[in-house]
Amino acid sequence: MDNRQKRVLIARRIAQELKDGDVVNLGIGLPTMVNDFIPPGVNVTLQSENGFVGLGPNPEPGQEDPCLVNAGGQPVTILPGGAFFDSAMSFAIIRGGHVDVTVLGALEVDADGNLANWMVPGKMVPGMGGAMDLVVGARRVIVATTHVTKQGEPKLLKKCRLPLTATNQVNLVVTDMGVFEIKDGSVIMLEKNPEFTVEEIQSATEAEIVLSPELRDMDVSGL
Amino acid sequence: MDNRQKRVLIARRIAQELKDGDVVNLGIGLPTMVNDFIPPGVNVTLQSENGFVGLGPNPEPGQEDPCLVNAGGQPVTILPGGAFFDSAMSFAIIRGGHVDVTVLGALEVDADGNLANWMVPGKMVPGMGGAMDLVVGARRVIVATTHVTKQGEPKLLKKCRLPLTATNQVNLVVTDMGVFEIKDGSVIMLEKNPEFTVEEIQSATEAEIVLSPELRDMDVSGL
Amino acid sequence: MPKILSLKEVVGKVTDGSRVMIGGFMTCGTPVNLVRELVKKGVRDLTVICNDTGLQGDGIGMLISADAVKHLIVSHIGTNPETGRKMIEGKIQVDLVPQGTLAERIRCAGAGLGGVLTPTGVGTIVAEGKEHVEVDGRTYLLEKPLPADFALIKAWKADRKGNLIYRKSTRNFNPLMAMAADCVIAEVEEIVEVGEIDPGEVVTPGIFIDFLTKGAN
Amino acid sequence: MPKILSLKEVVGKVTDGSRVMIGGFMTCGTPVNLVRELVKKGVRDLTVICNDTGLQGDGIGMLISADAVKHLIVSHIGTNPETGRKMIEGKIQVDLVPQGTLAERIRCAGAGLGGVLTPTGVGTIVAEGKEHVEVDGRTYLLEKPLPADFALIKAWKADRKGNLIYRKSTRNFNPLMAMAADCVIAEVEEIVEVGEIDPGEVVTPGIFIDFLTKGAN
Repeated sequence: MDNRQKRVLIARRIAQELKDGDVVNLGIGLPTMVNDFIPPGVNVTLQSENGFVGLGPNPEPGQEDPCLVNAGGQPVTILPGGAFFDSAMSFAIIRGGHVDVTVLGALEVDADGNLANWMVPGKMVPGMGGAMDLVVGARRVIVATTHVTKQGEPKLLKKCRLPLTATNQVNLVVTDMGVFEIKDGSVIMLEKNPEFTVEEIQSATEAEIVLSPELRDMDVSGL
Repeated sequence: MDNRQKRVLIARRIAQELKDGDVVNLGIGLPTMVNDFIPPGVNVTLQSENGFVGLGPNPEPGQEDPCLVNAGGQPVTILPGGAFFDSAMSFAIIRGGHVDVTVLGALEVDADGNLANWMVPGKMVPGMGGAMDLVVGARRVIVATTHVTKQGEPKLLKKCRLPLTATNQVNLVVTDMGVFEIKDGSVIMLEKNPEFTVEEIQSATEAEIVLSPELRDMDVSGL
Repeated sequence: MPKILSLKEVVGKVTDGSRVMIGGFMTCGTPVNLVRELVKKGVRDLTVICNDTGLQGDGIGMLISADAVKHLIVSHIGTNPETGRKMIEGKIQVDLVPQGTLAERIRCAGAGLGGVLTPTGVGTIVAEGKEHVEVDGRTYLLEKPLPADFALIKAWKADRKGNLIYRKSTRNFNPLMAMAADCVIAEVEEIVEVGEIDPGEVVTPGIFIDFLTKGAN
Repeated sequence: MPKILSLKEVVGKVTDGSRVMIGGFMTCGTPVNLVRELVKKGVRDLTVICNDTGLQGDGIGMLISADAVKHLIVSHIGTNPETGRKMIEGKIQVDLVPQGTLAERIRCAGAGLGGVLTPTGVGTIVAEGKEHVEVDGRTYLLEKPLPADFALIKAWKADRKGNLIYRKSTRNFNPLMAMAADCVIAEVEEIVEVGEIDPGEVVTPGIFIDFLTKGAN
């Protein structure tokens, strides 16, 4: 599976988690791709933490409006029925539990649902932006990440080593190897990529994987 | 001086305290009358704590709009250049020091600038409404009150006995007997009603009155 | 998307003993049709969070007259003498909260905050039993969130996504309460199609609204 | 009523060493003409409170490139590598604040609150040295007000009373900063007569604004 296929696999699988009517915040990068795979009949409202709900598709080339950008600063559109607001309202929505699902990337995530995704001391200190509020505030936190780093190191750990974004907040981790529920200190594999054995997945994972009694295969068709 | 004349004297004198550009909140009753005496050339913006700035004159009979009322629930108007907002913004304005002057009535006020104007235990418990926020938040607190109660009891005390609205916040007290600055625990008479002697005023006042070196007469003409 | 129900249907959601926020300031911006319907339903033992209890028999005063309220969290009751009488008779427990503090406590509940520090009430009976916190040499009271089971709010127009705009001074507590309750019911004068309210004009985003119902002004 | 001044005149108010809030999110809603003029003036040693430092040489990035900033209070610097470099070199002190906390701290300063309790940052390095307060069994951080000497904000239209409306997603921190500084300077694209902005449409009431200046979009 190439990198593009891995990303599609992850984004497409996460899209299945969204329910009709959900208010959803998608992080920059891979999480943003989730929007391309939302099943027909499922209408979600996308929140953009810089100040609106009703995030729409990307603008046609030449139609970009510098006064309408997403949380990554990229020109976007707003759908009819959307609403603009200021940053205090935006984070009231986020922290107040009015976002049903947030999807974010990870540098590390662990069996206690801790997440580290905002800095590598001495290397990369971009700042947390809205990530800490999103992870604490959203009702459901889904991590979208490749299973291992570019160097092949596990990202799903016993205990995060990098500075945390938040503690005990992650509910689900979706990678190119499987779908993992984080619950009461356990990493429960709900689905596995059929291209890998359980042993292969465990060896790419520092945390101990518990198999769900209903463990099934991820849909890897048509990537 | 009859009751109407006393009220005009007080309201007219307080109006002299307002400066061009001030944001002002006037309490219900006597304080509201201040608006009728603002000198020409002095433009103030009136704030209504139920949710707007730019309070205008009373509507013509028949022109009342039930969706536009003041803090007493009475139909009012809004001037061009006014703005509506919710209660959180209204009290952010009040508590945040964005109101330059508030004018309120008093049951009791004392030499430490304490004010009691919201309840008489066992008799009258209307609630504080916005008064506590106004007295704490406005940059300048002016009390508008008759000098004594209907029973002839002093209202300007050594120490308030009724439950307080706020502590150490009153800057100026204007009554039908004089104008009193409250400063560092002293009640300094800046102006006196020429119809009374200093002794008569002191005998109607429980707090000890200090005479300002610039003590002058209140203007009691044309009431 | 909020469900659109009749006044009667939507009031059916509110059960005896619920904690209910109701918008408005002296009946201006109060969802009077919802309140009237609540009274008709004969609901009992409500805890009501609101700025004031309107006038005797009008606005939230209708609930007071109907003996539907056991506990009031409110900034002012002076305009409805019946509330004061029932308080003195011990029929209604009344907690008085400064108006700005009431607004912030409701906002905290909606905004996921654990409380705010306010200078309002320091040195008064409002401060009794509350934590005092000093910040940069000034003393503040810690005031805690005030959530509710239901918010009954009143707006002018809604689109079908629940985005709300308000008439003039009717906003007051309505936009704050819209964020702070598990179930938010908005009484509106008009329901328009999606797209008819510009995203820049919206005061209350529709994501907060569970039910819409129409009530005449 | 705010005074209407040229960009150059109004920027003359801002002195070396000032604490300045600047609106915008990744240059969207940043008063770029005011920022450019500040750089021209050669102002030094600013403490800047803002969401991010824009792009290298663009938006607030212009102040970073000009070495005008000694202290940054900010939620994100990742889009401007120059800020990161200058931080590592010790030329700029950077305090990172979660975006929602930054918004609330600015709001506290404008709203006369001594702080808020937020769950954001508990258990992270953001919590270090901060007071932890438990409310109803949940742990919160006490986050304190963040005031400033100046706020430089950007809006679409102002009327002559300073009432502001914003374009699309340019609001972000601007309405909050408008409340939180001793001197508030608004860069707007258009100044219209009093009465041309309806009181119900106003996002930032004019009472907060000290100076208006025109800057092209």
